[in-house]
Amino acid sequence: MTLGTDWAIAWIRRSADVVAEHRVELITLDREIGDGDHGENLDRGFSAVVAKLDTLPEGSTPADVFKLVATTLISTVGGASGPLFGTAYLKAAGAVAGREDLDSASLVDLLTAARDGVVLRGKAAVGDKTMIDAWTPAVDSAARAAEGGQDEKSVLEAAAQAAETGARDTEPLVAHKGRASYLGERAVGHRDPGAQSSSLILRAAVEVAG
Amino acid sequence: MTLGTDWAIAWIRRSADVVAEHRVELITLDREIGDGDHGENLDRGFSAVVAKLDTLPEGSTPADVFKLVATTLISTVGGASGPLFGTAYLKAAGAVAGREDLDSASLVDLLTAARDGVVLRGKAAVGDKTMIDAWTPAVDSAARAAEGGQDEKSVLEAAAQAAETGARDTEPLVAHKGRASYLGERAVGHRDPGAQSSSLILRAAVEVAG
Amino acid sequence: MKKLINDPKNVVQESVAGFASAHADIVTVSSDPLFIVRADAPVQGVVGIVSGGGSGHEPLHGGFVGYGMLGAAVPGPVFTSPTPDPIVAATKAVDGGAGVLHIVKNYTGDVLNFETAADLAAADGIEVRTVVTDDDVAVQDSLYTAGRRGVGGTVLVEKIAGAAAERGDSLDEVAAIAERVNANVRTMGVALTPCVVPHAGEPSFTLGDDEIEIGIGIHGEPGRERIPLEPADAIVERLLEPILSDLPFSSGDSVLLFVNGMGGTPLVELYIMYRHAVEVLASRGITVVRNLVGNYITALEMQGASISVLKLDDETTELWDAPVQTAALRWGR
Amino acid sequence: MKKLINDPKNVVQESVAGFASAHADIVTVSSDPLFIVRADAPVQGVVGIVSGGGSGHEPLHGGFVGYGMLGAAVPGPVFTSPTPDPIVAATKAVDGGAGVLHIVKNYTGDVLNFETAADLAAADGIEVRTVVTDDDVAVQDSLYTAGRRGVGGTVLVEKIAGAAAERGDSLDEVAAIAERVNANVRTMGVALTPCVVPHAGEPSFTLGDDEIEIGIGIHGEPGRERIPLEPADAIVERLLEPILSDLPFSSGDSVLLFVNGMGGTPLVELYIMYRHAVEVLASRGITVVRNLVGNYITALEMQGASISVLKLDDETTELWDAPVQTAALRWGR
Ligand SMILES: Nc1ncnc2c1ncn2[C@@H]1O[C@H](COP(=O)(O)OP(=O)(O)O)[C@@H](O)[C@H]1O
Ligand SMILES: Nc1ncnc2c1ncn2[C@@H]1O[C@H](COP(=O)(O)OP(=O)(O)O)[C@@H](O)[C@H]1O
Ligand SMILES: [Mg+2]
Ligand SMILES: [Mg+2]
Ligand SMILES: [Mg+2]
Ligand SMILES: [Mg+2]
Repeated sequence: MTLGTDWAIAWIRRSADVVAEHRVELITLDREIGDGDHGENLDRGFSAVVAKLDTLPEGSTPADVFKLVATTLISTVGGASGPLFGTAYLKAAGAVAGREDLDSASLVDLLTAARDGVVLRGKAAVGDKTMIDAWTPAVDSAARAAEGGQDEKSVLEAAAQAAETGARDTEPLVAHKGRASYLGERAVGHRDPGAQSSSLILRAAVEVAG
Repeated sequence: MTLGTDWAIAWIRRSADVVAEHRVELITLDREIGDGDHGENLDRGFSAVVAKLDTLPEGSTPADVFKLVATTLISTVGGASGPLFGTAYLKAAGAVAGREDLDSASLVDLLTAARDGVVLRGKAAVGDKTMIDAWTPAVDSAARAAEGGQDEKSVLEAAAQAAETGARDTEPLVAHKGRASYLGERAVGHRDPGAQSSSLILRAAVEVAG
Repeated sequence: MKKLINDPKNVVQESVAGFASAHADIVTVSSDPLFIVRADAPVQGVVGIVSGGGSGHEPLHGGFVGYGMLGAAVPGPVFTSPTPDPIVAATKAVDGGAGVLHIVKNYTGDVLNFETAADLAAADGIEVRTVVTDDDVAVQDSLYTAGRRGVGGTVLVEKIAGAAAERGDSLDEVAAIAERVNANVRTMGVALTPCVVPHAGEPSFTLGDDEIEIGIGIHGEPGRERIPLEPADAIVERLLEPILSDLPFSSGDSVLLFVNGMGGTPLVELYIMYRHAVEVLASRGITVVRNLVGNYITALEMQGASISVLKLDDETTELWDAPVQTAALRWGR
Repeated sequence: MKKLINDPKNVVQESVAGFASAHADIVTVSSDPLFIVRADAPVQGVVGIVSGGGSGHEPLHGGFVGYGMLGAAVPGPVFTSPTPDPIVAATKAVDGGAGVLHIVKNYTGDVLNFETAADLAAADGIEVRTVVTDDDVAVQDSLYTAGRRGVGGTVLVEKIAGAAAERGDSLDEVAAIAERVNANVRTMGVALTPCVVPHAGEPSFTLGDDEIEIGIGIHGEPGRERIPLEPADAIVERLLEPILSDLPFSSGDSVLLFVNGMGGTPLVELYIMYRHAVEVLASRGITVVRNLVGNYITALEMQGASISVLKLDDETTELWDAPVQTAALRWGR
């Protein structure tokens, strides 16, 4: 059972719902170690994306969906997370360009390209207390699951679980990128909002997978 | 037993002490229905007066004392109460000019002139919820006591008691002069700070009278 | 109370010293008695304008001393009128032979102290005229109160009278212009939070989390009524209503709209209010041809705003546009 | 949360609309995409300068659009960098053939969005240079953080680079001046209270009744350390110490001293700080030859202040003095 355009669209819709539901939680996390807008930023961006999904022409591929998401997020979110998530979806689109159905290996390509896009723009490494701390474990776990022959949903489940653990594990860290880096030791004990939103979005991918 | 320059000086010193002791109370009353500076204003003024008392030449009369108080208050207090109390002492000085010892009738002259000075400048009537609500009953009571043949201390006692009652009786009033007048009904239930300080100052006059 | 101050007793003196040092090209400061005067005072043949009052309303009045506006400003203690002495000294310092105009906000303390000062200056042979500003429509029944207070409109009176003086108008003419501006301006304010007088150390009044105070003056003194918080547009309408009906303003009028912050309200909010005020005025056929938006007459760190509307004529418009060079208001030079 | 706003979603749009209407002689506003541009843009042969960032720092940047300063300002949502689209549109609007300089405060979001915009504008054939301001000495170890933030010094960079552009300097020259100012200015801030982002509705952080936060940025993001409230003079010394040792400044330097309010602090306190800052600098042999005191780069209604010190040379002094005509900064015209 591979995942096609319907899944891609469902994933994005579910992401929008999840971001809206967790808007206040993300704002609160960002207020603690940032500037309190992360939930607002993503909610604004994903609402704009949902409003545009209907404009996708018949026969669009998953890459078309992700490209639309990328340009819309870039042009509506702003802040640090706009260009970062935007680039993630842009690179993800590039990684699966032309494919109509994504198998486990394709999903790993997609996640890897997304993560690499964030690193390209934001230059964060694992341990810097950013969304990379969710994405990199997610990519690694997904790759292991795909190598182990698991199906698409299981690959996504592996990614989501690892992202959730990764987000939680940002709590004891001192930040080295983003606004939280100005806090030094005082960021310790707080979860990174971008890592948390990344894990929510990756969980959404599983929920709508078959 | 008449009251002379020593009494006048003692009255002013005691007034300064009393104002300093009640500084916060007067600030609080003024914060409730004014702008919260009455205690500060009078404390500043009477401190300045005390600092100048030693400059009084040998042989000064009570009128000399009151004139010094008047000019010092006018040039150090500011606000509404500066010119009002200043004028009160100035007119009081005029009323007892040349007299070395003040008897009951002189004290009534003094209080009447002081009150008239405040009315001249501030144009307040009884019931306007101002210091006049302490001064006018004080003048009336003092006059009755003097007519009744009472001694100086008793005249001052009558004035102080009436002023205290008058100050208390400003509580149910709506104000028609000063800052409290902007409050309308909301001034009801609060004592007028200037009436209160006036009663404190009149009480000081008794306390140092032999 | 958290403030960026040292000893509360020294707030005014230290602040004026900083002001003097920052604006030495425009003003000179006398520290005893304390007043702020144009660096080039007295200007021969030009009417000197002196204003003053309690401190805590900055930039009023010191920020308005300079070419084309005030000759001198006399800052009293925080929220307390200055005494006559510095007013007299300031009056002498700006007298360039053409006489001196006192612009006094209608508060009992200010009126009484300036009155005494004017008498003393007159006794020294200086011709003094006084204009008392009383633009605050929040005070409804001025017969049974100390009368309407001088608030936001005072800034406009000072600018326009200052321009008249600078162009060489006589004392009578400058006083008449000041009276005319005061007669044509109405103001109403709102507070969202109280302010804290440094020597008192506690809020001047308390407001609930969802309450605002309509009709405040500039000392945190309570106003007309306390109501639940409303959207900015509704508040603007609530402030404009008594302003527009009082003069009254009418369709076809050209006005100056002044949206003033009370000190703690950010500019972003003042412009939101300005936007809707223009809309409301337009709906009544009133055209905003000049404006001023910012913190010009404040109540320490109070959050809130006031709206002033001034009916303009050709002459007052021209005088508003005339060059001014002060610490807080500057254009044309 | 008490604010003079309507729907929190419309804060920026409504405020910019009010700003546009109040300053129509100086600026024009494009509402979709949202940016503020000089009324006379593009000025042929003059380098266009575009700045921008999250809203909530007013008057920065819109208040600095006009003759002798910015060509355009791009306001994002409150405390959130604008997206590339309006930055590109503003860049095109100010391009008078001499190229465009982007002045960007060093915050990850601003840097990334301006970077994307610069790429897109370049793809459309516009020559774009970028100067990132990072004057905030509160950030100690920039190797392990997102780097020093662009704060108060940005205002000075914009003024001086704007004057260079106005006199006809080339894009390279304007960029070089902007870099030079940024390299010679250091800033440090303090917060007494937090601020409330409208859509968040709650304070960005909490501070105890006697606590202050040293080293804050301009978003209410916590700073270096939290300490008990101190007298203003001690705070001034605490802010100046890292500023003076960082560049370092030395005896004989002539500087511009900028005491900036964070939005909710009254002028009276800023001048108290200014006064002591001049004293401290004088004690080190440093002379304040120019100054700026007021609320120019703010964090909504936050109470607090920042001190910036800029080492001046003859050229930057002359460019500072050059005429400027914007809503928030005006002299010489
Ligand atoms: N350099 C970076 N690399 C990767 N992620 C980053 C970087 N900087 C910030 N982030 C992420 O962005 C999140 C904040 O996003 P958001 O609040 O929307 O933007 P802003 O910080 O501009 O307000 C952080 O929680 C972090 O996960
Ligand atoms: N017109 C007036 N006539 C008499 N007393 C007045 C008048 N106006 C004000 N007062 C008195 O002055 C007191 C306030 O004094 P104070 O607080 O020192 O001055 P201010 O009101 O200028 O702050 C009031 O409580 C009242 O008793
Ligand atoms: Mg954020
Ligand atoms: Mg008072
Ligand atoms: Mg007072
Ligand atoms: Mg942000």
